[in-house]
Amino acid sequence: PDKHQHPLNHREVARYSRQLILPEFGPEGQRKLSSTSVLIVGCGGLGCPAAIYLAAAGVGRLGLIDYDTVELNNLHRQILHTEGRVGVAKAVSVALSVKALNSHVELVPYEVALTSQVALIIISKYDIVLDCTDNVATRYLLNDACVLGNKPLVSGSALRYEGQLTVYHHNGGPCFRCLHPKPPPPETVTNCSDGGVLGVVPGMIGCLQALEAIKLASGLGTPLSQKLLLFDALQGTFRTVKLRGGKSDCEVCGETPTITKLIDYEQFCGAAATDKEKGVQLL
Amino acid sequence: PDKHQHPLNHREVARYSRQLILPEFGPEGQRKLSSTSVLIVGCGGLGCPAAIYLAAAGVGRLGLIDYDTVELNNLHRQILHTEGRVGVAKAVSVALSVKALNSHVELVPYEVALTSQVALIIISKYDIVLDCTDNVATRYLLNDACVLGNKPLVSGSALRYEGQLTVYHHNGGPCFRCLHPKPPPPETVTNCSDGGVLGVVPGMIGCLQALEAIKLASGLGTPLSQKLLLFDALQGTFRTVKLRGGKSDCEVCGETPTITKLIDYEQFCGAAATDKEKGVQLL
Amino acid sequence: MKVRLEFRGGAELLVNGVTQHTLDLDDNNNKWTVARLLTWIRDNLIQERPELFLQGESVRPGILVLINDTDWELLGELDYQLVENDNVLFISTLHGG
Amino acid sequence: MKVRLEFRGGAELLVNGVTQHTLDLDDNNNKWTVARLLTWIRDNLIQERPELFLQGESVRPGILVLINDTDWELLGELDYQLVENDNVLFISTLHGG
Ligand SMILES: [Zn+2]
Ligand SMILES: [Zn+2]
Repeated sequence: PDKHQHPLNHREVARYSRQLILPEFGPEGQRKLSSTSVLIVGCGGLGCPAAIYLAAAGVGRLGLIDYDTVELNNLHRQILHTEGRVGVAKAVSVALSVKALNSHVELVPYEVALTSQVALIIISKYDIVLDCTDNVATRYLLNDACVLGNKPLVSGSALRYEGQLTVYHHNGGPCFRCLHPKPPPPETVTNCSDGGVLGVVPGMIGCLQALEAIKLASGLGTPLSQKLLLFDALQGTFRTVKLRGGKSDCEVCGETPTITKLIDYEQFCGAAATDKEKGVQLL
Repeated sequence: PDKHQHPLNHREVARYSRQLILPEFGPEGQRKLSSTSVLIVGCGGLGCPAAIYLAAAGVGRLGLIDYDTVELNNLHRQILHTEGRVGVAKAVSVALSVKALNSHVELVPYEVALTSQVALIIISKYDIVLDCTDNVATRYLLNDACVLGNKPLVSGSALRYEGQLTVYHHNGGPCFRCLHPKPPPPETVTNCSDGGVLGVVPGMIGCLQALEAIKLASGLGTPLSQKLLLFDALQGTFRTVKLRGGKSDCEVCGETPTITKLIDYEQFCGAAATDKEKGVQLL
Repeated sequence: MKVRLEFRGGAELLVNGVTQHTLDLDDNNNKWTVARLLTWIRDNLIQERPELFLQGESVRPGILVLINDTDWELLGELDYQLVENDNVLFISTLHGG
Repeated sequence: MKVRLEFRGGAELLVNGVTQHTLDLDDNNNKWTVARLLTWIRDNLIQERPELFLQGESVRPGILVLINDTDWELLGELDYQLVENDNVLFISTLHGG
């Protein structure tokens, strides 16, 4: 049976009534959302708001990947964790908070690092992927995996007082590698541990990632493909810039790709796939 | 002793380390934030994200006003409530979630409707007020109370796929009444119960309200005074428009104010101070 | 003279749900003030209940008018004279939360 | 010829933390391509470690160049000829989360 066609049950009508009366969304949007699965990679500053708003809206299945455990210094921005869960796996902690809000979302916590060994298998089980990670190596890995697995990638990032957001590999738009064929020099990359971040900045960007995923799932509005949103918290300004389309000579999404399976991204980037330490020059 | 001067203790340094390393924020910003009290009026779609991000950042005291109890149809956007707390007072529910994240914030839940009788007394205890309400009468009441009590008012609103944000009564900027000397005809006002709202829209605006409060408290950046931010979720666009300054002939914040104490706002607006029903013509 | 109109925040419901309108106003004889534009909108774009857009000569309470993203109150309100490529935004103030 | 430069996302750290720069470029003799501008920036604005801005003739990996809010890749990259009032934004791609 086509999952899009099932009538909404009484509980769903009651719970989602404020969305169901939106003319462009309606029962059809709700059905589409409830038959969509979203993978959130990274259960930190971006992943927390993204997870809770997707679950609140009634997404069908939510995958939650994080190898890390909750630390006290996460709590200034990672709003689904609690003091009582310091030391608990972040994926589990997010799942607990999400479940308390909406027990009808299927939750799949993965307490693993996203590696080239597991990425394609996990991603194949989801319709939409959110990049809520915090390091360059994982961002290249996730990009290539989404291109190879043909999934749209909603990419958010935040540092200090700034945030960035775009949707990769969707509707003729570029992938991360189209924009950045070569990785940045490791010494130019700053993570939130080293550079700091105002907590509400990933809060904003994570909300926007949830929004873009809802738009992709329900067919509503215009996704942020081939556009990059820049957020400056100090000035309170937002700016959308126009990006190139997918490049025909892109090594992974181009016409004659040379990357046809996942590679060693820590080696490619010369930096570890973690935010724990300053990227180390491995090459 | 000047609360701004106390040295941060070990726990604070550990918890807020990712903010403390922000050059413009630093220990001074953290001290200012921890000696600031913020009143959140409305513990719904806007109040939830605003409360959790302010608490996460380490605001000193958080007042939480809501007369209402949690309903199942709130959970698609009011992310601090839970299925298990349906029927519980919203102010209490938000306080419980906030306390689990940061037990060092002083929380003051008020299970009352904001009325002309209590507004000035409550507001006088806070440095910054957030308008996270859902009806016109309370918005006029809160505006007038903030002008009379001389507090900046961070005003957010959301409906369907759109959100609006501005800071009233700050630094020469207008108050709500400068922009809207007369209330709208009741039949033109739609609330979230009638018009619906995509949950992540108040999510975004509530995050921005927390951000503006943090900026006001810490002196960081440029507050959104005399400017109005317009958010369109379907297009994914943000737009900031320039507003008039405070008007010298404003009835409440002008040079010769005629409103020198709070009035009957339900009568003034011809609409009830609730989102439960369509505004009723009382006049 | 080309002028762009936008209706947002619910004000678009007064004009059949269409948020953007491009007008080509004949300006051979008379200047186009915002006052004249409002009357034109009432007569040509508003489908029903024009009192929910205009009250007296001005827009009804609750609608803000922004000309090129600036509050019309800073530009002379009804007396502002439109020029080529002006953008006039009518936005209903939202109250939901 | 007036041109505005902006540095964001951390790229401003290469130019002393100043995010906005207004230049008045002498265009009597030669056209200003972006290639020429990059060299000018390296020689005049970058305080230290110019290799963190330029590598070879182009910007180093990780920095996007937007001319009037459009990806320079759509406009000819290094060969684009600047005109009066152009805005050139250099933005470091963020990776934190
Ligand atoms: Zn590509
Ligand atoms: Zn006023």
